[in-house]
Amino acid sequence: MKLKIALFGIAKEIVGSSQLDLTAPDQQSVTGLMDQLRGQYPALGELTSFAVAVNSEYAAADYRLQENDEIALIPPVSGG
Amino acid sequence: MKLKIALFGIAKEIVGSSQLDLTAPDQQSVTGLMDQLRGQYPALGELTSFAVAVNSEYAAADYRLQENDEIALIPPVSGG
Amino acid sequence: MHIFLTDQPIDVAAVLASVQDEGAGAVNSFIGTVRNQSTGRRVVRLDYEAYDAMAVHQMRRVAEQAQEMWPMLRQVAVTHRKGRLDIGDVAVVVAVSTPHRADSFAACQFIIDTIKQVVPIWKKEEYEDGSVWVAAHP
Amino acid sequence: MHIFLTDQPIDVAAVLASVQDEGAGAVNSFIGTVRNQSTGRRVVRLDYEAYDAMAVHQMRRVAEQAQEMWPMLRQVAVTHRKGRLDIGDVAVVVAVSTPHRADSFAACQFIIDTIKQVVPIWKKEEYEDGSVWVAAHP
Repeated sequence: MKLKIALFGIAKEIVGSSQLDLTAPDQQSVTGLMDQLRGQYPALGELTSFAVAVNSEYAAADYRLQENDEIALIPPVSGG
Repeated sequence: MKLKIALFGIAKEIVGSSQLDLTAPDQQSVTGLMDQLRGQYPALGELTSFAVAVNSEYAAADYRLQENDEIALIPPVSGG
Repeated sequence: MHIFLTDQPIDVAAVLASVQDEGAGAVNSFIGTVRNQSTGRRVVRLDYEAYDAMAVHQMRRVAEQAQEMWPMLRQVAVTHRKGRLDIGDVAVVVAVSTPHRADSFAACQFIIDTIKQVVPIWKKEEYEDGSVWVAAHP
Repeated sequence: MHIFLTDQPIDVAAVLASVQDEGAGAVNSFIGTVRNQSTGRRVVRLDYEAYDAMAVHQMRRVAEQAQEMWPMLRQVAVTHRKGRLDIGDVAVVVAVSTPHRADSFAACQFIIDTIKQVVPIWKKEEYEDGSVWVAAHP
């Protein structure tokens, strides 16, 4: 399936774009997606942490992604 | 010696004046003054607490009062 | 240190502005306002009486004590109102600035808690059918 | 509940006014401002980037969580700035009102602490000789 992933902050700088189009296995898990991303962009693995958000909520590691999910990569937040 | 005691809040209401002129033994202690006041105005003894201030500081029980001290009776405070 | 006792309405924004500091990333403030009820009784207004000179002196002492306990404190402001206040009026504002936020909460809370214990200000609550000097009797 | 994300300067007085409540005697507020230094380096300005929809959603969730934890909470306001900020600019304001003061401190501190953990906003500190995404690297 095809996924669109929104990127912010340092993740946007690492990838060089505010959106990443990615082909992933059907029913890819959040963990699987994170492995895929780290494989493609090793610099993501050097961050303090990163999370995946689906439809404005932090997604559990075993959540199975769907093609119409609004997916975002969340590098370490630093608001406030 | 002669003491002038400033009164506030409910103490002012109990005494019926914002200042009390009192004759006290020389070197009267703060505790002694408080006993004197409670004797003269029993309603002061019914308050949750009261304190004596000398020159804008809370006075210790054994402090010996002097005629030129700025003395005030401090009923339970409730600012804020 | 900005310590005031006033019988005029408190300009909260001005108090907050007075603790702004380029080295301080955190400002915590506490605002005490007049509630419309107290221990179940409807309050119509309040009268605050103060022993002016001692009240200002004691507020200053509390602020100094906070600066000893939190040496990183940048600015402290305390403004207390006196006189007649209506429901919703601001009775007291405490504001502090610190480099980091946890200190700002702790110092501000210490200051307002201690002010309520030591500053000679007395509040009389006026109800529809009487009035009471708060905390005077057990 | 008053939750905003804005690229305009925050009107602190308006945020405080939005939590005023005649049944609440206590207002606690936290204001986060841009410091002129960070871990010893001189900061010249900041850029805040936000994932807008999720940021607002998460700020709202934090406020709701606070209302569950402190059922006496009357009003909650959170306004976060984004975009370019200069030294001294207000980045975030949290304000809460409660009947009694201890709850106002606890709820306000919970909200700002949790916001800093979960809200998708990223801060890039600009120095004279470079820039860093705060907290990105160990």
